[in-house]
Amino acid sequence: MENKNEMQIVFDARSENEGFARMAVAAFISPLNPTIDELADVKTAVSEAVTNCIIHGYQQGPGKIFMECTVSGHSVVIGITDEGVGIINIEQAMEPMFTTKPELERSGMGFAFMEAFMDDVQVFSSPGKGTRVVMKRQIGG
Amino acid sequence: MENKNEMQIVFDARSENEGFARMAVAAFISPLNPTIDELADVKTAVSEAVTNCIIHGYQQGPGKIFMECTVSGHSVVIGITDEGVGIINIEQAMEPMFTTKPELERSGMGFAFMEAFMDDVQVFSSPGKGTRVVMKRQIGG
Amino acid sequence: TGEIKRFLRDDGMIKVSRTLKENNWKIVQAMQRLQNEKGRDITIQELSEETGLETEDIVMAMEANTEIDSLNKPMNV
Ligand SMILES: Nc1ncnc2c1ncn2[C@@H]1O[C@H](COP(=O)(O)OP(=O)(O)O)[C@@H](O)[C@H]1O
Ligand SMILES: Nc1ncnc2c1ncn2[C@@H]1O[C@H](COP(=O)(O)OP(=O)(O)O)[C@@H](O)[C@H]1O
Ligand SMILES: [Mg+2]
Ligand SMILES: [Mg+2]
Repeated sequence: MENKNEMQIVFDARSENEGFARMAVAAFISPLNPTIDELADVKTAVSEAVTNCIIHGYQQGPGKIFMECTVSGHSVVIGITDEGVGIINIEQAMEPMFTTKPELERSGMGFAFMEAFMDDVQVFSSPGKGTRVVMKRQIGG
Repeated sequence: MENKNEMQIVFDARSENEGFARMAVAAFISPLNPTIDELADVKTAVSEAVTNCIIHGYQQGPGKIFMECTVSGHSVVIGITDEGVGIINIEQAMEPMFTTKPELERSGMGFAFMEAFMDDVQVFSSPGKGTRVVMKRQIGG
Repeated sequence: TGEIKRFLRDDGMIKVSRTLKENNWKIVQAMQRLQNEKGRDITIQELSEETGLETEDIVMAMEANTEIDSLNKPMNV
């Protein structure tokens, strides 16, 4: 692929849409000819970010999730944004094992997984306004 | 699924995104537990509509395609819109075998396929402004 | 309506897709074969060539797989 290819998706913050978000990104990047591992990595990172919007951002209540994906050359950039409660202390939130919902599965490892599976992860947030995660990954080259 | 579930996608009018659009809809409706045939039908209809935006709407030049999908109960509504050249005579365009690009494969059968595979197809268009196709299908019940 | 569909399927214009389960089995086997042969992670294109499945069907089958995986995961890890 020579030049930039872009998509944006807006979808309801419901757990049944987690699979949709993951598949949509997988389908969008598959013309890059990723390896099976690369595809699995990106899907895991997307799942974690989307789950966070649903569970933390919107506290499992209604809301919209905004996802964009840009492919240029072999580089993939994925942005996932909610307009939920936001994060007060981003640095602390990103620490492995830190969670405000200890009752959940895999507690506190979401950001750690995103960082492990992607080349770069940035988190932006305003309490009361929402949270945006931007993740990058080099694919197939 | 009790209540409404919605998504909207904006993507570049490139033929490599046809598969993405098809898959995104398939993934979005899969919580309805469609049969393989239902899934194939909807995917074919989406492909035809998206191909039309790329080939006719934007004449294979750059542009954005807007797609929404709403699921409520067992009903699926899909809207696919371009801001391309538009259609002067919609009735004629929808006739089986009518095409303004006779060199293409499956000439003139795109709308016929959409009508065959979906329960309802409506086309709205303004010459010079663009075209919108809204398709409905009852899935799994 | 039924006629158009039947015509298209008989004509091979619409690929009658195998079930996800069948695809999955094919993919898992092809992956092992290719991985042994090449000694590295396999691309989706290679899997597509090896199995004769569209990359779309491979993405679908992999997704079905992850759902099964996560169902098998113990709840309190
Ligand atoms: N989208 C978000 N909106 C609000 N808070 C968030 C969001 N994402 C993460 N957080 C905060 O960061 C913490 C750590 O997130 P994470 O590493 O994914 O672990 P976990 O989801 O298991 O708690 C969460 O417990 C939550 O407090
Ligand atoms: N999105 C669109 N924008 C402009 N014209 C369109 C669009 N979709 C369809 N048309 C017109 O309708 C005709 C019939 O479309 P279709 O039934 O899909 O057949 P085909 O694509 O093979 O021409 C096209 O040849 C074109 O003139
Ligand atoms: Mg998390
Ligand atoms: Mg057509």
